[in-house]
Amino acid sequence: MSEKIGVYVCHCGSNIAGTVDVVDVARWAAEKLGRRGVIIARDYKFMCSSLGQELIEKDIKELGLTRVVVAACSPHLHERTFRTACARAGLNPYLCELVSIREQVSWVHTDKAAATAKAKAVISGGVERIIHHAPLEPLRVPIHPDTLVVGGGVAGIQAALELADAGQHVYLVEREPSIGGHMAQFDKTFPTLDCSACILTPKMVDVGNHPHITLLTWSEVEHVDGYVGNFTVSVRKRARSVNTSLCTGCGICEQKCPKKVVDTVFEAGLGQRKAVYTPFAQAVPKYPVIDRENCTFFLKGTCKACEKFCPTGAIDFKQEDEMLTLQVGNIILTTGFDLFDAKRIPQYGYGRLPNVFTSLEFERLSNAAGPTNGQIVLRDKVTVPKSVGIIHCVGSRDRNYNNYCSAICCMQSLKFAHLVEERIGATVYNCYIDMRTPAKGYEEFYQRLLEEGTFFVRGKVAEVTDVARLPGEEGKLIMQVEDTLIGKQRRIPVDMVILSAGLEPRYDAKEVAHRFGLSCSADGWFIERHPKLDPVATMTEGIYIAGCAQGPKDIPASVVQGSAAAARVLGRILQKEIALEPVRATIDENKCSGCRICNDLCPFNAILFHEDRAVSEVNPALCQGCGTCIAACPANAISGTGFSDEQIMAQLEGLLLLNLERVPA
Amino acid sequence: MTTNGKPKLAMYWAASCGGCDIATLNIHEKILDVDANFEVVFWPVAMDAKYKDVEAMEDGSILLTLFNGAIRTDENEHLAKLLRRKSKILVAFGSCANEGCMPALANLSPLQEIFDTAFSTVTTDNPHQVRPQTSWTAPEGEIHIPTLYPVVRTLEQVVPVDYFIPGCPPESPQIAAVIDLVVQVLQGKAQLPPAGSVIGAGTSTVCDECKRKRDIKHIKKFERIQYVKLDPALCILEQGILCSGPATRSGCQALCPAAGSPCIGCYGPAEGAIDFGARLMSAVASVIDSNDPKEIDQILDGIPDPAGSFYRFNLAGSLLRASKSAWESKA
Amino acid sequence: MQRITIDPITRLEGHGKIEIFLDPEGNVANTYFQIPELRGFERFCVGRPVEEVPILTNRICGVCPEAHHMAGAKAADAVYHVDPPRTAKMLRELLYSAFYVTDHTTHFYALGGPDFVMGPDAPVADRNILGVIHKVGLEVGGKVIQCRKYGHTVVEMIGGRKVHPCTSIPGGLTKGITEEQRQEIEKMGRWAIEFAQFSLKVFDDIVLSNKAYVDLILGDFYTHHTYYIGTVDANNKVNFYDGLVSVVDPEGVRIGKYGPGEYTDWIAEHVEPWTYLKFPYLKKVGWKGFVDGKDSGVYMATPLSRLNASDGMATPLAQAEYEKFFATLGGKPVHQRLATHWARLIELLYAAERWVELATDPEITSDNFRTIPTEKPTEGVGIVEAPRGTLTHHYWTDERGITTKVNLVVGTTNNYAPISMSVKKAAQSLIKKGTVVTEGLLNMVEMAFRAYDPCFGCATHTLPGQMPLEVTVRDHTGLIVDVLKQNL
Amino acid sequence: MPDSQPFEPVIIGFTCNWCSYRAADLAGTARVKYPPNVRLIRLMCSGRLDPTFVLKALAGGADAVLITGCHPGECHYLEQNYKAMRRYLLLQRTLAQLGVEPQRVKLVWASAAEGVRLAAEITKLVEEIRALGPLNWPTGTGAAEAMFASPEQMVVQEVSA
Repeated sequence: MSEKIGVYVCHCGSNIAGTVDVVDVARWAAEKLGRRGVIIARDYKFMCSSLGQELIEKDIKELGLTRVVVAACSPHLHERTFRTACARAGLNPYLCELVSIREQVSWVHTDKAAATAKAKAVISGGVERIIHHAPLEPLRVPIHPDTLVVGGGVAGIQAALELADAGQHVYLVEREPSIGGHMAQFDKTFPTLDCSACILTPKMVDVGNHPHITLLTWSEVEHVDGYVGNFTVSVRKRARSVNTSLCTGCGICEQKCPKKVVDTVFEAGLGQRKAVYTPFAQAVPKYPVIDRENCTFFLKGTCKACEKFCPTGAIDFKQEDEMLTLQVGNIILTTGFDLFDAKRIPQYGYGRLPNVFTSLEFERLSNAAGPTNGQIVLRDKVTVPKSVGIIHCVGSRDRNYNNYCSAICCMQSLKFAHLVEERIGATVYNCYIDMRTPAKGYEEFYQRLLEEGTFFVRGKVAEVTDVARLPGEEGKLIMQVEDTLIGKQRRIPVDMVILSAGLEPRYDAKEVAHRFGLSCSADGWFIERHPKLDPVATMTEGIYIAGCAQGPKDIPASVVQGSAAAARVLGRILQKEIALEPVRATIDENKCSGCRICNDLCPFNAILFHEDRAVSEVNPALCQGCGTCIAACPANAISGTGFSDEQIMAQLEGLLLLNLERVPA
Repeated sequence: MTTNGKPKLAMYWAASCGGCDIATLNIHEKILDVDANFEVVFWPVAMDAKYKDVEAMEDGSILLTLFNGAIRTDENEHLAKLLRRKSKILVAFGSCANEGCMPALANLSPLQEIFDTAFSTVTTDNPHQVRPQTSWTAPEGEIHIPTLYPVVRTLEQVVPVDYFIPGCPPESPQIAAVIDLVVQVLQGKAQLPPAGSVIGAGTSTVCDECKRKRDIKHIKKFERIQYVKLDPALCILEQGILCSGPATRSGCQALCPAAGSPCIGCYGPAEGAIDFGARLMSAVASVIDSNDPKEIDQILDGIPDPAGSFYRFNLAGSLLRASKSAWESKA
Repeated sequence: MQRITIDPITRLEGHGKIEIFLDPEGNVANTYFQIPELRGFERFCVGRPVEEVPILTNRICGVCPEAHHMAGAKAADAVYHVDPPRTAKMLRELLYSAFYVTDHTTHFYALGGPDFVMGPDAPVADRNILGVIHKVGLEVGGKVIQCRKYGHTVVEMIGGRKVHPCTSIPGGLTKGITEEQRQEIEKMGRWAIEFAQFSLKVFDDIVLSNKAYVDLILGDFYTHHTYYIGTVDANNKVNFYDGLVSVVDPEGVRIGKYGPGEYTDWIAEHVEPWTYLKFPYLKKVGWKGFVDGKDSGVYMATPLSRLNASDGMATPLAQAEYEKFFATLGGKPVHQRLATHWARLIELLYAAERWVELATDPEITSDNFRTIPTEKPTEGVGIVEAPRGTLTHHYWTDERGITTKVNLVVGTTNNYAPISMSVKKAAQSLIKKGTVVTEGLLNMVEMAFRAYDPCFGCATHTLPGQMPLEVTVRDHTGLIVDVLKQNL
Repeated sequence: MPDSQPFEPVIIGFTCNWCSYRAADLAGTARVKYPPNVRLIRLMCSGRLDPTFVLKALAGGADAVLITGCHPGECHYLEQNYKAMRRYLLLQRTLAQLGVEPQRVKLVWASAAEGVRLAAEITKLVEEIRALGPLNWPTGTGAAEAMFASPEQMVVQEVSA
């Protein structure tokens, strides 16, 4: 045994030492694994502390350690820490192995003896494994300076502008005809109540005019190839049927178009638009699109009114989808959310009881540019409600729908209450489970509402009905709710009910995640690399997430993430190249028989076959190191750095303690 | 026993079929080189020398012993240990010694079952269910036959082995090449490969020597050879016939595929492969063209005898070596 | 009681082991010929796809895998109720004939031959193939090697490989042969015929013209009066690949012929607890123990048996030799075991002639060498003549063609009982009260069964040289009083 | 282990770096408890799983093997977990012929978010194997060699025979 191995057992305060006899473990390692090359085994309160690290560095220098095994927390937490420490002491970082005896031993087990025994086995596995490690150098690949941002909501807009303003080129892809996202639909924004349009429009315009931004609306990403620094993205630019180089955005086509369509997207179904349309006045870009599903010409082959009246002849019925191929180094996904479908809670009567509205409907209702020009009225578009009920947590914090809190509903509901009172002076009842007003100025806003005289009922509404039982209920909507503060069942008659619907992942989030090589949480939101320490990066190098695509959040938080993602990307771009984990597969040509079993196993097309020499080869830059081809190679010709057969088999023997002196059975 | 100063050579067969010896004789003229360069001290099939004579020899006095056959009985084991002691270089010769070969498929069944089957066949006239006894008292006295072990083992599982020559049997040109090598070593013209090496074989797998055209693989259905007319120019596996070629060490010149039948794996695992069956299973399963467990199961029904197909030659040399029931069976 | 152990403890399924018990007077009381081997093919062929069994059973014997491959292939054909095209059958028989030529050659020059060529009591060191070569001249050695080479070349051309052929599948073969190959095969075949004739001449010059040897052959202690079986074609001529098995009694009267379907009516196997090998006998006659005669079901299946059980050879040159054979040895049936060596050479000639016959058939190069099975697999028997006796494979499968049961009656096994008898008889006639056991004597005992060219469990095949023997003489307390080795 | 103690199975678990290994970490962070019988090995992906590893574990004395990976369609490497599934299904058939009970090799999909579920699956498996009893493959316990007669008797037999 030529290796000199050091074993370092961390107490992690009492986190590990509380359940594992770390002193015994260290003693055991020194004694039992001595014949396997362990020349020193220490235990220490906090291995990850600078003192703990120095301990390792000192041993490397003084004892000439050639391998280091640290038994502490999960490698996903501190692998880098200890590898860096080894590097400082002149030991190749890949000759250091971190085995988890915290997340996978002390925190999940209670029996001290059993936990200690398992810790020993785990360390023995690490020791056997590290023997077979070889020094590795990270793989360096160049970073393409351009960036792709997918989704033109406020988060995407923010990210795009940050990058563009820093002089880096951005492709912003949006599948709707205009950018703006949900924020563009709102009237006021909490808690400051400044006008959504007023603050968003300038940013949208900047995006539209920015020299460093290529804006691709009415477009979708269809395919992504490559790896960090070198993505190749194919984007489908759907036919607008409008020649944007001729169109002035005068809007005559829209006026003249005879075909009216209910606008379920921007107007949330409350208003109508034409078959040729720009979703809203401040749309960016200003060019309209022809919605071919509804356009009379595309349905019947006649009409062409828009074409007739267009002063610049910009209408182009023959226009076809365009496929663009973009080269980018990084990608930011800001694909946003879908609103919870309130119809899924029948007892609230949405869709059945006309005067039950969703939050988004109310946003449009209260929006001066909306279908009622800001008049808060009932479905009949004339009657002004005298009393309004607002139900929080619709589809959120409810194990029948979504367990999570949608984060925005409380503040949004308070905003609604304020607007109602301000505009029409109606009585407002807010039915909430818990009032959540964590961010800057939010609690103050709540206090203000309390003073304004909004009624707050702490309770989850059981039902909204139009069946009158008590006098005064006729013709009203009755909210049946237990007021948990007074411990009474209440029936609250109102003219209008607003459902503060929760936020849900986009209906196609899983598909998109797969397309970009991400994974989704159990709830369906994109998973970040680390919930606290790395919230906008993902497991896939070079792909970042921001805004509601990552989880429910309000405008300020979305903007923050947009900026954060941009900053991360900028950092990469400035480095010009990135060092990738050298976990890669390689094929030994002398062993490769050219059987071609592996050829089609790589989803990243990293394996190519040389007809002439009849051997296969792995492109290290494309290889993501999953190891599937290694396991599949019948000739044993493919080996993997970091996860070689030798290393895994050795770890197995260690875990099973086959490396110990065999006591004859 | 006469000693003529030439290095001593022994060739021994344990539980084997004799094919290895035939293959050795099939080196034809080369056999005379053996005669010229070695004193053959022990080769039961080729000449007379008693076991006792071997015992009488000094330890390590045999330069080279080619050991074929698996370890099936206490007697095989005894001889393996004896020859190990007497030989400088012990070579596991042929599939049986290397990995058990087909007779090691007996490791799938308990020993008792093997006896019961053999002594109750349709033609067996055995009303009293007589079974052979290792020790039996004849009217004239007690007589013995060796004890069968419940599990067939490879040579290396019994004694340390210096070199491995795979194949069922090893191809004669390969044997000839090895003899050339050893002769050259004796003449100081060549070096022996590092101990533990596989010799008389290639470093890749059979596909490397197979002339059939290969493409990327997607298997939707496994076929039985009697039902398909194979395209002689294309990869057999791609035509749905389970072929061991991808996982089998090269060295045979891909004779079977060239003859229109799939490789059955007699040259054993590729360099560094620990478990032949596992490697082949992994490769074949990986290229099954379905992600639906039900469909995959239907496709796998096309491999009616996985253990027999993936461990045809290698069961004794595999990681598990035998079935649970075989391990538990007593002799 | 004294005991002599002839025990070449070399390997399990080795040459077998002979126990000779002497009575108090020192005469042979009884002998036991033990086969201490069992590999369990009947068990582990079960569960395998039946098309693989002809390849599996190859591994019963690496000396005559061709025989097992043929019997297996025919059994598998039968399992699928499929009749291979004529070309396929001819190719298989062509392969098989070429194999016969090498196998019989090997035996005559390397095994049985040396006893005659060098003389039964020539020094051991000479009594092997090299000895023969030195005596008859190097060019014989060259010829023997050449003959083996040619045979194996044909086996590889048709069977895919020299040892353990792999091309026979249910319904025919996986490949045919080209015209170029056919020409080469024919050329080699014609050479083989000359070689066979040459070999017969060698036998003539060295053995038949030497009265001592002829007396030895005709001598009583190599004689047994048993039944004989052998496969014959429609004209009752010897055939190795196909036909019916003809059975003749000790008087040479044919008591019947059976096809694969009926073998269980004719053959049964007796079990003894002191050996791993079973003793086949004629069911219709019954097992009476290790005894000669019409009432004992003991039979023999060897080249000599095939000649006894047939009405002649299907090829002209061999037919002539067939007639000379019986004329010289006093008519059918010939009971003298040593005559088997001569019979073997006659078969060698027949095999060579048949080789050329088949190689020159216009259909041999046809590409119609496969019939795809259409019927549901069930059960099937395949019988061929292995050089060492009639070889029977019997497979049962489920509807998927997975083997559910296997029965094998292997070539040499047929002769287990007669061999045991020969050994006992030789021992009795050679070991008498007061006899000093000599090496030559031991070899005579050996010759008794070497004539059968035994291949035990069809895994043992005593190649060049002879069985290393050792006699341990013990007094009745079991103390060794004398150890006598054959070599040195 | 001595018979006096109850049978505690040793189980080797193969985890995917991106999902199940993180699920195991998550279980830890959430202090979810499960029996200590499972020892985990981290692979980059379930697609790295070579049946050799499973056989090695069983032959090496493990009583069971747990294979985990991302849910179908959620593989970090897009579709490699399907390859793991294909291998698993074939391996199970072979193991059945070798007499290894199917419960002893288990495939479980667990996303990075399913710490609780993974812990539950582990607990379930441990209980199943406890009920099933030890595998004790002789090659792992060292019993293999002990079960073959010592050939010294041979010499005796050779002389007397």
